[in-house]
Amino acid sequence: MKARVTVFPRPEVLDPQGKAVREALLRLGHAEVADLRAGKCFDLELATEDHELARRELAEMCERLLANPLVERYEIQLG
Amino acid sequence: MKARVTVFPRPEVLDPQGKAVREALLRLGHAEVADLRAGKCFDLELATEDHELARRELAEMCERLLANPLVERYEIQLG
Amino acid sequence: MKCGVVLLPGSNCDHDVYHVLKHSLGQEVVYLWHQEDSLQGCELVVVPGGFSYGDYLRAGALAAVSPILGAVRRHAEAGGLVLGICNGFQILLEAALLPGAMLRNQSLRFLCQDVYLRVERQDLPFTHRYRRGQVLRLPIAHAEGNYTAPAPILDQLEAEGGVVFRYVSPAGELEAEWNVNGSARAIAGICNRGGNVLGMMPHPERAAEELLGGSDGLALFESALESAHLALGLAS
Amino acid sequence: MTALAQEPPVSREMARAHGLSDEELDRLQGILGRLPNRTELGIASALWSEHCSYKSSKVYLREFPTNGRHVVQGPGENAGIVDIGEGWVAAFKMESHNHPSFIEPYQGAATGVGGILRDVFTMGARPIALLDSLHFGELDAPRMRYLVDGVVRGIGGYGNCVGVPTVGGETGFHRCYNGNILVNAFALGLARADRIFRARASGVGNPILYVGSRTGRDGIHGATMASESFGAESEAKRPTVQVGDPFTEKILLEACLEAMRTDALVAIQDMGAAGLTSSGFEMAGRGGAGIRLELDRVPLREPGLTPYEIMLSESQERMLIVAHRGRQEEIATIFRRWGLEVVEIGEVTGSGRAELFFHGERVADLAVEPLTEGAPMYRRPAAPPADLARRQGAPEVPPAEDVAGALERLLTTPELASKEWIWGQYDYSVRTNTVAGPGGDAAVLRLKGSARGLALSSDVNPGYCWLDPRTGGAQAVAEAVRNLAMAGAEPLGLTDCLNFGNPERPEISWQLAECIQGMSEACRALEIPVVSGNVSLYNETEGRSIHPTPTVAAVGLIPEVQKVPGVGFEPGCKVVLLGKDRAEFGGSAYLRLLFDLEQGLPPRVSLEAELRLSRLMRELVAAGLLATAHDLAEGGLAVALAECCFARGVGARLAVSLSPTQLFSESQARAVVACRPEHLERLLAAAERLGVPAQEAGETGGERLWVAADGATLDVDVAGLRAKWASALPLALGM
Ligand SMILES: Nc1ncnc2c1ncn2[C@@H]1O[C@H](COP(=O)(O)OP(=O)(O)O)[C@@H](O)[C@H]1O
Ligand SMILES: [Mg+2]
Repeated sequence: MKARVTVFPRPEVLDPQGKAVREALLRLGHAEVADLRAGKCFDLELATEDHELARRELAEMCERLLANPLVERYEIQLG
Repeated sequence: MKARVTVFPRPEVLDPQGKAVREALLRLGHAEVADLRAGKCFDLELATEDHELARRELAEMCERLLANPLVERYEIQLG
Repeated sequence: MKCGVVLLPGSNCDHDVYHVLKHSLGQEVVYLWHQEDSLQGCELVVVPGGFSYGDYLRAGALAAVSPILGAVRRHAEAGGLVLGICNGFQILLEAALLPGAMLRNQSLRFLCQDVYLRVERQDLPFTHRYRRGQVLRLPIAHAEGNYTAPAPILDQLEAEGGVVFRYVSPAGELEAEWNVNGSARAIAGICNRGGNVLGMMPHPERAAEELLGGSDGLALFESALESAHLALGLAS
Repeated sequence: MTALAQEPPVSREMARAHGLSDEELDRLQGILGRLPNRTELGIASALWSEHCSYKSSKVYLREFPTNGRHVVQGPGENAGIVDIGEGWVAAFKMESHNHPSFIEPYQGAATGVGGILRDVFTMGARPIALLDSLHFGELDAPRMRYLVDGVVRGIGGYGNCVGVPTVGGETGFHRCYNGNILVNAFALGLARADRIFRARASGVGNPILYVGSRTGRDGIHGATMASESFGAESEAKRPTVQVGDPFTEKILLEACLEAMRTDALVAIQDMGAAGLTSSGFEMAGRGGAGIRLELDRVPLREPGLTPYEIMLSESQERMLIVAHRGRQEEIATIFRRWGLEVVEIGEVTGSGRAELFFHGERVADLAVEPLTEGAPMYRRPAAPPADLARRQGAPEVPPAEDVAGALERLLTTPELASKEWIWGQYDYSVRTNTVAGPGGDAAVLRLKGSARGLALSSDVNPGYCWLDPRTGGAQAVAEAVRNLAMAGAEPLGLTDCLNFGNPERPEISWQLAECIQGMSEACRALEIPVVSGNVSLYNETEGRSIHPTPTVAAVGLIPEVQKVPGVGFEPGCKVVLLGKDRAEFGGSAYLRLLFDLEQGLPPRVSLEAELRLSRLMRELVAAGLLATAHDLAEGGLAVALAECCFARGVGARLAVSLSPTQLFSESQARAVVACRPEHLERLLAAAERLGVPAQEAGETGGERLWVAADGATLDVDVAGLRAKWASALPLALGM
């Protein structure tokens, strides 16, 4: 089964990278970019077809490794 | 309008980060992770409601800044 | 005294710490391999700088789940001395041995330069050879040294006296311009509640000889060694 | 279907698309006694490429003096080696990564650093220092700011991660690089004199091991690909730029050095340009042996690579090792412990041939020697450019009416501005050996456990080389040696990177020949042999060639590293000017940067004067007489004095008997030194004894640089000018 995990800085945390990217886009003339946050994502191939199991495992992976809960939030998409 | 851009290394390009993360997950006991690729993502807020325009603008942002088309592939999701 | 330098894949300041402890200070030093689960009886453990696991994911994140960190954690919990420098600091944060997290430098660039640090506590095993308020000149070399934590955690850290070093001007003043990586409250180094675990971004091991441009970092190692001796004396 | 049967037949068109001329294909056919198959054609074209075979430059490279009392290993191995005494040697080399960096600056520059590090550690030497020599176009040229940013990030990204300090380099800007930037990387490592490794396969039956990253389709020769028609489905197979992984490199480095401490290793070679092809053939060729490889055992990143692709892939962070038969497990254990893959992919044979198999099928069979030693060699027609006389015609030199203004304008050009924005992104202090990092003259490293040190400097002035390649070549060597001398170092050896245009054009071949002549003369006179180097030709876009750019990186030994003076003035010292000014402005920064004029003969290079200056400097440093030493280069005396003031924010009050314009003249073999007043007499006496013109010029101190010249006075506030100089580059870059 395929899964995608996305990890973003928490809204209250400074996102210097997102800010810099947005500024660069503005400089390139993309004035329509009102806001931008920069994050990470992971595409996984899981050796299981059990959605519930997959979701549980992925949540654990995120808590323990893929995200730093202190400053980041994660999202899990299956399929 | 909200949009999300995800950027991954092209399949034929080395993804040392994905490899290292997968190995750490295996060490943590997540044997079910058969494959993992690591990428970047951007959540944008665009000051337009025109889907076609947004898509065009985003594609240009990707080609020019958000991704390096030589080694990376991008994906655009709207809404 | 027996000192250990943790060796993770991608550590690159391991030799530098080894050199200071062994050749400048004449201590017994061993390397501690990342896959081992024992500190071989070391009293002072240093997690050195570098790019463990290539800094992939988040600096320090992958190292924090390696077997040796389990042993380091037990040592720390038992009151043993642990010093994390640069990437070592990032690892201690990721391992939750110290509170907080690192973001990329405000400039989003790798910074290699000297900085000025104010010693906020001199009553710690690592700092008792300094004076409180003393200004040190030490080098930094990092891309992710922008320390952060939610405000309540920062408040608690301050209240408990966990802030050990802050980035300041050469005159010892808190000024934004001298907080080069943008750290919250200009924090450059912190300790745990027991004061036995210290993490810091600047490199004391690179400032331990006048020939290399300064020796303000040497006293940090001397303090630690002396404390460990004292602790040993008390225990026996 | 077998691998061979799937290959399209070889034709002249296919050979040409591989960069082989019709004559070269005939030559290859003659060697084989038959038509090559496509895999063999690919291999031969890689081996006979300019990059691997040096076919257009070899005849000239023979001019270089390569022997000397310190030389342990001259050109021909992965890196040159010099003896630094006390049982230690230094291995070093420089290499270009120009083209990849122009396409993808971050990865191009990063993999350039990776490659040069591997060249050094394959010799058994632990890398301790990097230099980068960069030549960019005008910042307003298309993509140029992006290129500068990417290259600098790439060099830092790789070197910082591996943990080898980048301790110096040089950075130039000129429109001739608008379409073809230069990225030259130098690495130096240390080894015990009795633990040097070479890349010479030997011992019939010894196993050949593949270690490191897996093989992917990266960097497979673009020319080859152009010969095939691409369908939509082969889109994914397009050659990609090489992507570096410094983390794997660091591990590979540690594992290799550890494996080398066993005696189980016979030879080791990194897979650089042309990957498995060049590493396999070079190792066999140097050892006079043969090799047999089972290509289906090569670890792959993705399935489906053909033998052709496997042989030509330029995937990074890979090594080929010959082990003693029966001891390969010892080596494999070490690599596995470091988390690296090790596979036995073949063995050394006595056949003198490279025999390649794929699932049992023989896919290539080539005699090694005729393809390596016997590669084509050309002495291409050479002739000076038609406009040489005009180029060299004496320029009209506008007088400097406003000296302070001229100085400020010079110091705020990207060319002469502070390069701290660049080197501040490099870790220059890791490994705790850096006594003098970037920002001065030579970089200075201490040698742990010794009183001694090493000095490193990379130099070239492309403008001089364009006006007169012979003088320019000599000047590059002279300047590098002069920079070493400022640290009191004795020259041990040098490496070079010869960046030129298309050698099939007579004026380019002429430039190459002349530069090498000039460099060789200087090397002989200054007693510094060439121990390694690299040639990068075809640096041109749309028929416009770069200036000839023979980058030189020199290495010297400092007897007592404690005594090395800095470039910064300290208050209360006497300033002495060494050397003689001749009002030389051809190719000067003054004419080029202020008046957009590149004309005239470059400053004369007197190798005798350089030698005398070097001797004097070494004596003065050894005697501990100097507080400050800085040589004069681009921008002449005025710029050098400003730099001396900037380093510590200390001014000076001086008087010189020169015209104001002459403050910017670039006569060679000159330096500014400063000493405590009580040492002045000894300093002047030594200069007189060694035949170096010396002029006491005044004193250091205060907050202004004040220089009375004939008829005008330069008077500037050091801090104010320093701030402009320091911020000029990031400002110009918009960063
Ligand atoms: N790309 C670079 N990387 C590292 N250091 C650099 C780079 N460019 C310039 N520098 C440093 O800046 C200083 C001035 O460079 P340069 O003007 O070329 O010196 P010099 O004229 O003495 O050869 C030197 O210390 C040099 O090492
Ligand atoms: Mg110089």
